[in-house]
Amino acid sequence: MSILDWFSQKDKSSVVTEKLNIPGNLWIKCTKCAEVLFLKDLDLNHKVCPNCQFHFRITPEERLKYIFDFDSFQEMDAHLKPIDFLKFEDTEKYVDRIKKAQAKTQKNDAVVTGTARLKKQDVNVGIMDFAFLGGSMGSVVGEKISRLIELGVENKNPVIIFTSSGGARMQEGIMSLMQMAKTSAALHKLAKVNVPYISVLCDPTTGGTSASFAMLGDVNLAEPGALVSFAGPRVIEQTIRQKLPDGFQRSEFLLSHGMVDRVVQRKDMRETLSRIVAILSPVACEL
Amino acid sequence: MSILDWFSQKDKSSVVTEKLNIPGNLWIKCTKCAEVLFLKDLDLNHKVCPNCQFHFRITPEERLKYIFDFDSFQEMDAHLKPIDFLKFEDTEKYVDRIKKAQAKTQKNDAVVTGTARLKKQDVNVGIMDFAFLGGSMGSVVGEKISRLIELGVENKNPVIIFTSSGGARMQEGIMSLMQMAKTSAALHKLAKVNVPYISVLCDPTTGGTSASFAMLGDVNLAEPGALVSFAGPRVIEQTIRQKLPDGFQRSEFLLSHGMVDRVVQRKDMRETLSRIVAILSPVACEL
Amino acid sequence: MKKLDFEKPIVELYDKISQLKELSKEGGMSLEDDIAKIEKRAELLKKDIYSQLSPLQVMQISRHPNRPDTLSLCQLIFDHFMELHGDRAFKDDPAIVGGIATLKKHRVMVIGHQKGHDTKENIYRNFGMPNPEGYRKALRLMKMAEKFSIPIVTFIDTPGAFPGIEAEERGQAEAIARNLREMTGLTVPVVSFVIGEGGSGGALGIGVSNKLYMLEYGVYSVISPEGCASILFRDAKESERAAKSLKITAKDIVDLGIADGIVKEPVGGAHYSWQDTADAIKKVIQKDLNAYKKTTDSELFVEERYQKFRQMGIFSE
Amino acid sequence: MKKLDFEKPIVELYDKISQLKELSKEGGMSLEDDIAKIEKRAELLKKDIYSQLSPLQVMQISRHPNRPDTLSLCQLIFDHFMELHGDRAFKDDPAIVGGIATLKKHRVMVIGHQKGHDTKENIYRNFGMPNPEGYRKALRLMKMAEKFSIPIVTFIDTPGAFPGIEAEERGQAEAIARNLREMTGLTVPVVSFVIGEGGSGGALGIGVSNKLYMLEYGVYSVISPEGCASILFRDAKESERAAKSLKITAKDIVDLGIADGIVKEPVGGAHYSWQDTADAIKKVIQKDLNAYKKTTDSELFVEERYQKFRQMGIFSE
Ligand SMILES: [Zn+2]
Ligand SMILES: [Zn+2]
Repeated sequence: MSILDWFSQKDKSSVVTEKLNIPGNLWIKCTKCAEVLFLKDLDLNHKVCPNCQFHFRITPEERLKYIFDFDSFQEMDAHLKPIDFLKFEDTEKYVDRIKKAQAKTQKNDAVVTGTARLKKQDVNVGIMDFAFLGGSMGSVVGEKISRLIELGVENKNPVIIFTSSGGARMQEGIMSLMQMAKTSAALHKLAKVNVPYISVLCDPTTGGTSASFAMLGDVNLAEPGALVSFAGPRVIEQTIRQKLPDGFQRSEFLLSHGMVDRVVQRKDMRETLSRIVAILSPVACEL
Repeated sequence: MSILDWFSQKDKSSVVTEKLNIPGNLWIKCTKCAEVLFLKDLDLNHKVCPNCQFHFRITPEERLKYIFDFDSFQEMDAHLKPIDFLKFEDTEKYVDRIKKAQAKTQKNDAVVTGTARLKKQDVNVGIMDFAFLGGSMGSVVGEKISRLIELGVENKNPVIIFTSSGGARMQEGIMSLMQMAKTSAALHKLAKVNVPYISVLCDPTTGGTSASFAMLGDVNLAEPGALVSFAGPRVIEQTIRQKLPDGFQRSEFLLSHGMVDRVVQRKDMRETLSRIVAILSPVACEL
Repeated sequence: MKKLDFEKPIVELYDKISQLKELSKEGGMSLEDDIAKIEKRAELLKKDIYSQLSPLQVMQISRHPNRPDTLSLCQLIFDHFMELHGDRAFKDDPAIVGGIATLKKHRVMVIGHQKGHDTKENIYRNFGMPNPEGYRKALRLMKMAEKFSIPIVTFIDTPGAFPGIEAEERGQAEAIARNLREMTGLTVPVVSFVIGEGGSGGALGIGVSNKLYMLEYGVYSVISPEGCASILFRDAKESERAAKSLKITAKDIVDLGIADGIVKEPVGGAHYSWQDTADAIKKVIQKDLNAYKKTTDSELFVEERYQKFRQMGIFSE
Repeated sequence: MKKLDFEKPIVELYDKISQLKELSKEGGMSLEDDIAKIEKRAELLKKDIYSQLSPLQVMQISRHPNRPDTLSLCQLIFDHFMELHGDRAFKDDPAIVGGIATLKKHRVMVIGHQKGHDTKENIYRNFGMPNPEGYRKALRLMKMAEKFSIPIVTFIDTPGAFPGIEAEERGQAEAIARNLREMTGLTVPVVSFVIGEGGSGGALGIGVSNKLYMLEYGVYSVISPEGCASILFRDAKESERAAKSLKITAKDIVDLGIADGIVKEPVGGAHYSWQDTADAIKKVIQKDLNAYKKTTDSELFVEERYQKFRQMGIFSE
């Protein structure tokens, strides 16, 4: 139910940008305001439309670059790989879907985890990649997130996770559902040792991901305009048989409904995160 | 604000029964359905109208008789007396109001506390008396409730409090407000040692009493039709300038809004309470 | 009682038996031998049919309108049961129920999804699809159980958490997520039963347990086969295929190491005998609670639960 | 800026001074001596008036629309302040705000009622009258502070908790009661300031603290004088009398042992200088946090708070 959406959404409201037919692809059209943007300008502006502030989806690598201290990221568990243990087959074999996604993203699965520094503060970081099968959570994502959190239990450094996921990965069946419990269980261990956990909700975060570690931050931040929901808009529209209001299930909606602490522009994320870490971290802080 | 109501309400919607002009006052008219009832029958029916199930307000003594093991109640702190320390004067001096209430109820203040047995199980019991200045909570009520709860911390027996109160006693000014914090603080101590606390909401429980120990039961029970609120209906009507719907702020309303566990008929109270005590009590129970 | 498609041959046979019996009585003919033969055949057919149900057929049984519901099971299983209501913040959600119970010398906190058996009941119970306040009530009761060292039993039976506007507004995701985290840390044992439909996160929201049992014809799935089919095959009619791929039956769930065992149902399914179903569940509860009673360190319940979920996942390293 | 009735004689004098200064400039006349004299008289008058205000006049100052609000004080007092939002269950209540802050080497969690300064702001802030979700947000932030060992500062400034239908439906009483109980147990120090109006349970709901300070013209009362008068005298115009009886001024609250001290305001009230007011509060916060920093056993914060409230009450035994 929870995952029903991202799949069909991909075509409809995805932020995948429309590249203009100009040699070299140097120009791009904003998904939201249709302004034609110079790709290099967009890059310099953290992939945020200078005209309408639309936040384009970005890769884990870009996020690392924009937010954390230069070259401070040390990846871990990159070698973990998904297995098609159910021999799941729909119009395409799961094993083939994996291969394609790996080729496309140059990653083994939908999350990158490791340690980094944030204005000289040591942190544990996880960043989900929506480009890998819709950021769906299967065994590898669950395992890497859990290990990241357990590292926090051990090294006592704050855990920061950027979520972007359509939910559980149905090709791993019930096992993908259990990743919700597994990651949340890890967060219980982290909470018990009073290590801060900051969840940064990026577009989109839905289904089993939102209903587990994504919503459990001591502080929940969100990028502007991100879709954050349990049930996706399409499922709800089918249930109630009417169109949903504008802005429903977007970051600002969640803010007013008490679910997130702040909606943070991408350009302010580094400053905001480092300040929160400095105040919450049990490690002695130089303010 | 919270106490605004019971005062003016007394005349309007109070359950004080209209005694018919018959020698010996043996007959009484039900406040709700206007049925004429034989007083002795009413007594035998736990002061509940056999026709419409209206629960008449009753004295602490009656409550003890209906619910607890015969003659098992041992009162404590009966000697605590209120003082007019603010020399509070409105149309009548507080000191005179106290005297009148004491003469009327034969009690020093608005709550009776002590130990009792409930189907052979030892419990700590408090019962508020609305007849004493609207069951208002001043220093004596706050102190007696706190001592009762502290006794629970000590003897580990469950604490059961029957509330019936218009809120804080304004003739004791800010000191009456502080009784909310004091009694709630005692409940924090009780919770820390895992001793059960059962709150039984009786008509009416409003203002400072509802916003402190009354709402904090591990289990909250309510008598049918009891008014339970923070702000009284009259204040709310003044705020929104329209009549409130039928049943608003009554026990059944609180049940559907998740505030109480059960609405319990007076005749079932003994059985219900003893069963809850048996299951929750940390003391080994014979079931 | 509603008959499922695959039950029709059996039903026809039993109808014939009834007719024969009628005939035998009325006409004075002695048909006992024939009747006995056909009855035997019917039994065999029944066993045969139920031994090779497709996952989607199992799902139909799990959703049967006459399948026993949580509150009815509570009455049948426990010596006493008293429902407790409310989340203490917003509403009492009729789609999740809970209360305190006794079973011989055991005290128990029971929590479960609640479906109805007819349209009116189902509307009141929202077809067993909880809103956030349902999960919050469940958590309140679980914390109460923990406070007073009362073991917890949960009954899972929901198509999923309700996908509605207000549910989203009040934080459906938050409510489920919080339960997953907080259930992990409970210092009392939690024993769960999928008594019917285990629908995704809405099921798991009261299912982080030390022991999980599947009723024989219960199902547990990350997504409904219909939903899966409409996404992956762009055709809801492919749900038979989806149900197969998803591995949702009791046996699948046990084989994957998610559930600890299967509770046998009466032939034909739990709806043929609520009492037998309740008795079977009762036995398991008693066995587990007796065993857990010997545990003196309550942190072991937490650790057992943590380790159980920690190792769930299949990947290559 | 809105002038209160009793300020009028002072205002008139200052107006005259302005006129004289104007005259002195324009006409080339030397009126300095006269001006100085009148200025001196104005100062004396001001001190005189403000030294013998009636409780109801103090209350007027405490409610002055230009009185500094919580968020403005946060900006003026702390080196950095970052607001955090939401109760994680229903809504972000604009009538109670909170966030993390730093003050020199101290980390602080600040929570306070939030009023507006004009009609639009006041409507958005519901005139500083919280709904249950406001108290629940406050509690969430206090628990967060406790988790990370961050001292808590609260600013009290409310006419009371909102008396509305929805507030009742969502458990206004429950939300306040829970806060009273849970604040008792916080293992971090809590320092509270009544910066304006301390309205009954709605104020106390974030006021169970280790130290309580009254701003000089702040008030704290179990009921508004107007409400009290309309109940006891059946006449809201008797609020002057009610205000006197209720003992609501800073001095009364300290004399009764409820507050630990008074924070001086600029002559005329906090609205004459937000900065001076903020500085005065800041000093107290620093002093207390420095002192509390020496406490190594966090249970002492709980015990201190418990004992403080435990002994409140005057009765004969
Ligand atoms: Zn744009
Ligand atoms: Zn009647």
